[in-house]
Amino acid sequence: MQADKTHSREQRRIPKHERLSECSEESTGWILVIPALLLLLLVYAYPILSSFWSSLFAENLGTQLQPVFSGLANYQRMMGDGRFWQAMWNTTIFTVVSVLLELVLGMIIALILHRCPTGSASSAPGGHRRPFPGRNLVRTIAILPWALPTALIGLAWAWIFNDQFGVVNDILLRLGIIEQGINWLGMPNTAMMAAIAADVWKATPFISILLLAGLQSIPTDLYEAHSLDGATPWQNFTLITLPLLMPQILIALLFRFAQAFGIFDLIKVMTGGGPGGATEMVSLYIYATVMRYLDFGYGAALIVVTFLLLVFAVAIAFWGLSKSRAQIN
Amino acid sequence: MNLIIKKIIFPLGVVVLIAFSLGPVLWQVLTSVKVNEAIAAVPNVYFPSWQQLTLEHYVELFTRRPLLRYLFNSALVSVSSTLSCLAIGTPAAYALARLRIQGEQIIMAGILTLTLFPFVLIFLELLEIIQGLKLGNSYLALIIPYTGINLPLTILVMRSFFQQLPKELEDAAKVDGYNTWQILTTIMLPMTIPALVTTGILTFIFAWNEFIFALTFMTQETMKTIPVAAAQIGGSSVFEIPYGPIAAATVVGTLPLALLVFLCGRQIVQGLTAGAVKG
Amino acid sequence: MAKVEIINLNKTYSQKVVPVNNISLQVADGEFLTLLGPSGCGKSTTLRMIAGLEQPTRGKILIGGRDVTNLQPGDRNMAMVFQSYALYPHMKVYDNLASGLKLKKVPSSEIKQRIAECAELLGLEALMDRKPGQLSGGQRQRVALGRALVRRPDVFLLDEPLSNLDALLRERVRAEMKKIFASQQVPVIYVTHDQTEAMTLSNKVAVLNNGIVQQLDTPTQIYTHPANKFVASFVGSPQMNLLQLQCHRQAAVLGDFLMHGRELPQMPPSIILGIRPEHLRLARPEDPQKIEGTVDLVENLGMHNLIRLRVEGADGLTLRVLLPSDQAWEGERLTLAVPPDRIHWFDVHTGDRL
Amino acid sequence: MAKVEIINLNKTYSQKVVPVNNISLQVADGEFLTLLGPSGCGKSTTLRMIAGLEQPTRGKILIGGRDVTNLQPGDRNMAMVFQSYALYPHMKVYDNLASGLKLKKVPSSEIKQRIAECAELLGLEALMDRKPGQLSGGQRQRVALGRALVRRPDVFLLDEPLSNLDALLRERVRAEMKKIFASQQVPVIYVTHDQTEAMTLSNKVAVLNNGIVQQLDTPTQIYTHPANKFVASFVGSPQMNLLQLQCHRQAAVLGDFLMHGRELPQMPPSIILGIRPEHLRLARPEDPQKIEGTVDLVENLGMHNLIRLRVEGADGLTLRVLLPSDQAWEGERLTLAVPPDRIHWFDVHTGDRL
Amino acid sequence: AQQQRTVTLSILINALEVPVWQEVLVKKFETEYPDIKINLIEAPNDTNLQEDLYTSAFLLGDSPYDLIMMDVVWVPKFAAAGWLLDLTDRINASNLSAFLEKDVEASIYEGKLYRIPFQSDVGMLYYRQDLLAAAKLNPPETFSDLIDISQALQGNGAATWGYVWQGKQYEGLAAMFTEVLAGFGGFWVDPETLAVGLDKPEAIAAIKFLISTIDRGVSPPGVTTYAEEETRRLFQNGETLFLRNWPYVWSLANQNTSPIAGKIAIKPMVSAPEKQGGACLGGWGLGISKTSKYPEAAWRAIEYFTSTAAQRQFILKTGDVPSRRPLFTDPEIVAKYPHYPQLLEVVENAVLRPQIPQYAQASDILQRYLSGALTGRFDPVKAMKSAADETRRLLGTS
Ligand SMILES: Nc1ncnc2c1ncn2[C@@H]1O[C@H](COP(=O)(O)OP(=O)(O)OP(=O)(O)O)[C@@H](O)[C@H]1O
Ligand SMILES: Nc1ncnc2c1ncn2[C@@H]1O[C@H](COP(=O)(O)OP(=O)(O)OP(=O)(O)O)[C@@H](O)[C@H]1O
Ligand SMILES: [Mg+2]
Ligand SMILES: [Mg+2]
Repeated sequence: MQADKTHSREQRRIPKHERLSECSEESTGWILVIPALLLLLLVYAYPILSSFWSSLFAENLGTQLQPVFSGLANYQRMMGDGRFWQAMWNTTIFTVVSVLLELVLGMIIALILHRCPTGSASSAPGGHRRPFPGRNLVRTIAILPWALPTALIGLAWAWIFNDQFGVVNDILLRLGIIEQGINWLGMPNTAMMAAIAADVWKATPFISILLLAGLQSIPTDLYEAHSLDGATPWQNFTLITLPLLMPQILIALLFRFAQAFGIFDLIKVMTGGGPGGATEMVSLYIYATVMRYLDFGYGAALIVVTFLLLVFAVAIAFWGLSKSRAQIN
Repeated sequence: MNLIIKKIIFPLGVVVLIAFSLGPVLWQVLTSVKVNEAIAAVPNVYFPSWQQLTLEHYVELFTRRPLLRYLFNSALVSVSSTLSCLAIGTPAAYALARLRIQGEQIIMAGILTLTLFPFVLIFLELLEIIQGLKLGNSYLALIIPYTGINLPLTILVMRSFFQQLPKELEDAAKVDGYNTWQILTTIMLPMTIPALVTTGILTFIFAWNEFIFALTFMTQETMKTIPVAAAQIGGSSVFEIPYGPIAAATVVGTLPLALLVFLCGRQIVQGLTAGAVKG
Repeated sequence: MAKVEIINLNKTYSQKVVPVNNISLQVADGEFLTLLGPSGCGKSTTLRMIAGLEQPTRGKILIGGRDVTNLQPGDRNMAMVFQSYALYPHMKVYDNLASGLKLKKVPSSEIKQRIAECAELLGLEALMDRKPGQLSGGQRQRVALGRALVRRPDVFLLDEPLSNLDALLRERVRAEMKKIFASQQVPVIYVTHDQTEAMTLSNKVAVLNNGIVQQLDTPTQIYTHPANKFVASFVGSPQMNLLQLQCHRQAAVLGDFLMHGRELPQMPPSIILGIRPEHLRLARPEDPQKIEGTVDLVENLGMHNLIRLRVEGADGLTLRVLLPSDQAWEGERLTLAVPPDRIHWFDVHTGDRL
Repeated sequence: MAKVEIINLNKTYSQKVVPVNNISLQVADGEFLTLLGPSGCGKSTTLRMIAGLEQPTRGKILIGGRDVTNLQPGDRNMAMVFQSYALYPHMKVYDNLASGLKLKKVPSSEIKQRIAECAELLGLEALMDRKPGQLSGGQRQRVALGRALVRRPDVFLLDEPLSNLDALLRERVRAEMKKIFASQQVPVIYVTHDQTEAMTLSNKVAVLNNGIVQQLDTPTQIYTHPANKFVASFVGSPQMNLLQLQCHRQAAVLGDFLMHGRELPQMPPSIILGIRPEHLRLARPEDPQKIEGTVDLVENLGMHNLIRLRVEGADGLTLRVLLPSDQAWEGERLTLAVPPDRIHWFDVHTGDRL
Repeated sequence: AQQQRTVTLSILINALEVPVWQEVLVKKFETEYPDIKINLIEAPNDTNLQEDLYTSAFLLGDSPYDLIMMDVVWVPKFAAAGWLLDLTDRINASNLSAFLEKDVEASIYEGKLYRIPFQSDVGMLYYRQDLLAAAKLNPPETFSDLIDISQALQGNGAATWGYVWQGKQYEGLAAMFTEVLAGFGGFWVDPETLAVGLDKPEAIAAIKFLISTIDRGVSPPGVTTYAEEETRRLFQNGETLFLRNWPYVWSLANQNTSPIAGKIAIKPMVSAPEKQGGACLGGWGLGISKTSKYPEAAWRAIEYFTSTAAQRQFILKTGDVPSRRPLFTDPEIVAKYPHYPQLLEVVENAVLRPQIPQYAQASDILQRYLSGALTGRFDPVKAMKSAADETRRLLGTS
């Protein structure tokens, strides 16, 4: 790392005209990057900037949907908006708990899908390395939850957690764990638990398939060397797998974090934010503000604040990512 | 210890994993072939009798609506957006991973930031863009946003995999006379197939299942995608949630995805860089 | 205690690819066995099977009498240098060296000390804080070697650990390794392409070809009594002269000369004669057996010249001869002594030593 | 036409790590330059800069008079063998070999033919359909070498292309390479640790240490007239005897003996005397300059024995001597000739040849 | 007619009803008006999604829909946003008076008419006539009757549950609460004065009544998660005595596969003693998009679709509730749906949800606090106070 830095500094010191090859490399680089950047600008930048702009206006049914400049009034209003902060809190809880669960589960599943956590001596007696039978089928099954349409599966989960007809209660009753059906979606805490359960079920495959791809790219001879050194599977995992998988872990975390923070369909269908707003998420609230209350200025302010809070999280994530990058190479 | 893992924990893990993933899915499948009475019966019917089994939900699905058309629309939109996402995102990822670009840090920070933006919140503005470009009710109206929304994921994932490849391979290719584009396509990509397939699968699934955009940007009957069509399935009343037909639609809508994952899953393999470099 | 025995080991990838074919070997404590053989003959595969990284298709591996064929690599307590190094890319050199010791819960002060010793021996002191990606090829190989040497395993497996080092360093490391192995008194199995290494380091050499042991013997034996034509041609550089000749009575006919070697009970109609270039020398008057020829080609090997000699009357047959480099041999006509006790006979069909 | 010139090349990773420090070299068409030097001295880095894979911190590279310092590697038309092979893991051996040719739009029939030739030379025929992952270490190296040899580049850059091959194959490949390079008449820059290789293949040898050229000369010159103590000690195996001695008049004092070498204008108070083990031999009566001593250690190198001789009266000073292996030297008392014309003098402080 | 260009009118119709529309209304209309084509666009099932679809379409200016099929509660919002054409001058008072009074009232915003009622809908109380008769009990009139009867019959095992209602946090909760609130004599928002009545004693009584149904075991705890269908299912399974729901339940519950077919009756929602039981008005009507290019043709289509003849055909097919009063007693219809005269009584007593443009938000506020109070998250009194305050802040009257 140290050497790397000075290295690049050295590069910078080369006089302009001598950096021809670098320039052409750079221009190729730009050619490759620019289409993606343009599309990102089109799809993201305009909406985000327009939100920043609108947040300075009052634009709602009260103003006949005409923008009226209002300065920071929207932000002021937001400070006292208990519903927003409640939603923020709900979202945070939901995000943190479900993403952590998903990460742990996803990692375990990825390791299972990868077949052999130790990577070595995986050969069956009398033969070469052989994937266990039906491994592709298991992979498909493992990713299935992610493949089901959220809107529809939300309904299914609501039905599964139904207090009268739901499978969860039925099974718990049959097993004798509970004596009376639990009103899962009817109580604030259990509703949140149910929502998290559904999300964990649904989104874990996202993490596991990403990590699986990462696992597959770790050279096996590292595991071989390490297990020769006498490493247990757990040591293999912590000393080889984890560090080498860090980029993928961070990416998976980042995306799941973003997705969970923006959770919409599932909650909307499953609980509608209820009971009593206990599962209302930021995106639900913002969506309602914009689409149903037609309170555009205020909605924009909510978007902006949410966005800025998220960017704060990104800063941390990026820091971690760049660190992990230094670790490899 | 190792033997225990191999002989007990691992098979057990597989079984638990299958149960965990498949349980709710099987319940959906079961629901889709149960008659309505059995769906809402108390206690739950796990093993329906012959009288409680029916294919009517499927029949209804296929007879009442142009389901194949919806499937086609979904497939077209998903395939095109996935392909264009990979086509645009992978080169960018490569450039950001390996080519020296001034301001690379800023670009990366920007992409990471965009990643975090819940896309549900930008759909009104996107709608504005779509209308401005007069793309409403054309496949592009979905392909463009899906591509854009999936780009950050593609770029980040592919970039991380590119960074893990041995740099000497590119050096060898450069000396052989490959240009940057050829290095990317003939040397780097084949080695990152697992990552490529993985991102592809994730992108494809996203595009296949996306609901809000598809609902808003496509108003013509012939342009609707599967999830929107599923939302139009009615029960016997406005209030009734038609669990049976919806379950059937879920099954039908997910089957192509499962097939895709099954077929592509083979590509997620190990050791593509084995033997490349020493040291 | 930790004697390694390999019994009828076989590895089959496919019908055609059988890199290890029924190999049996024994390496006792303190013994140093070198596997020698052409590239692709199955040396690494054998080593990997001993380490437990590859499951044998058939056969058994015993360590100290205990059957370890189905034991996990980690339970065999071996140290191995991989031909491909297999350094941990995310760890610094120090941690690469320390990892095996940490896993064995060696106290950290001892780890430090052992690594310091080993680093000194291998000249790695200045590189401790680098990651493998920042090292030169030879430096990586030294780390790989160091990782094995710092351990105190029951068995050492070394797969070409010195191939990327310069002669000087190699010589020094070789000497140090010899000391280390002597002090630890464990079996060492060593793969190398460097015959000097094979000869100077080992107690025993196994020459492999096509996955089959051609000869298992002391280095001197292998050099002086190659078991067959393959071993004869493979061991020794420059290569032994191997000429297929007609026989006449108890001698082979080489051009205008009759070659007598060790007496055979029965001389076949034709035979392969082998003689090492270094055993041919300028004839002195008292030499019993001589040939004459003209110098065809001269190659300077530093200390010696390698000379191709067109033998008189032998119709294109040539002999390689090693002569001092202090003279220009180009185009000269020479008379050489062919010491009969240096001649090897091999069967034309089986290649076996006669 | 494609002469390679390197002018004041420098690569600086950090203040402390300067693997290439002001190197200047020239390699003309048909010339074969070997880079020799200890592990980590900057050989690979130099090669990589010539190939354009590494941007020099300072300095210029010219090919055929054209400044290519800022040219893309692909535009330099060089072929390179990487020390780490860098095979395309997803391509079969055949495609690995063909890739460079396909890019150059060589007609496919010619590609086939060239690859067939090259495969035959390297013994790769049976492996054409394998991927690199299914090859042994030496086979991989051969593919890496083949990939460069099938091209007809303007310059060949070879980074230890034979290190993992057995002696026999190496010898054959070396001979063939020599032919190929001779026929193509392009500059070849070659990195090796094998001194035989350096000596037999090259027209010129550059000995590097710490990123600095120590000597650039013909192999013979380097062997016979090492420019400084480093080169003297580095080139030649076994290593040259280098003894720091007191001077007396025009001679150096080695134990009970006075050593005369080449006359120096002025003898310093102390000096380093160098003599190669192979230049010491058993004294004959007519030899002008002799020493006596007892054999301390004998090492069998196959053809020769390397003997450590404790010189009479020299208080622990020893000399390494190479003597024929047909005799047991253990414990004997020997008288050796020290040919004055074989003695090298080096400055005690600078190490330079005097 | 050939020279005239045919115009095409687009209309968003719930996917479920598209076939009926096509068959009963559109075909005949198109033969009658050959120069007008009707393009039926299928809408998703979920009412909220339909509202969102309209919203995004309108926000972007050119609405792809000419005719707007509107739920009652959307009228003020759509009108305030300026998306609808004023229909006041197109229809005269006498023609208008044939429609249900409440339906018309709900179609007016700030004195202007924006929609013509197409079908009505109203909440009501279903009960198990057979069980009540067997126990020799009269249908309940007051809230306490409801609870007493329930407890009595639950006690003797005739029913598992007494009363089920929609308690999930969604629009249905607000609609249901409107009825209970009216039954206690309270109000939500007065559309004239914008006064908020949610923290008045009547409102507190209303919420406490609902909580008590759960606490006393009359309603299952799960009602706090139920929407219409869950409650209907529980009722139709034969386990429940009373159900608050919309008219659609009638035909489903009387299907021949239903265990309670022929065993049920309806009545207006119960009330506190001396108070009038309220029924929440739902229902759909047609308006014209302001950006429609063919307002005249659109008006002709509305006239046709809401005409007595067309409605009769439609109702006979679907069993929906008519928006024209005479149709409730129309012999043809009564022959098929004998309970319609009874239904009329309920409809006439309907109460409206607040006709304010910010209704959606006001409803969300109420839903949140109601749901919170019902699930024990908030104290009911405090919850209603907060709901009232927030509503006032929303309306700018605090
Ligand atoms: N990325 C890097 N950062 C810092 N130092 C480096 C880096 N890469 C190489 N070096 C150092 O540069 C020096 C020269 O490396 P180079 O690979 O040229 O050596 P070499 O002469 O080829 O050695 P070898 O014979 O071992 O292959 C080495 O000391 C090495 O440690
Ligand atoms: N995965 C594989 N599939 C098929 N053949 C293989 C595979 N791995 C190795 N081989 C073959 O097995 C043979 C033995 O390989 P091994 O690595 O043991 O050779 P080696 O003796 O170590 O050679 P080298 O000196 O070149 O390293 C080789 O011919 C190689 O091509
Ligand atoms: Mg090998
Ligand atoms: Mg090197």
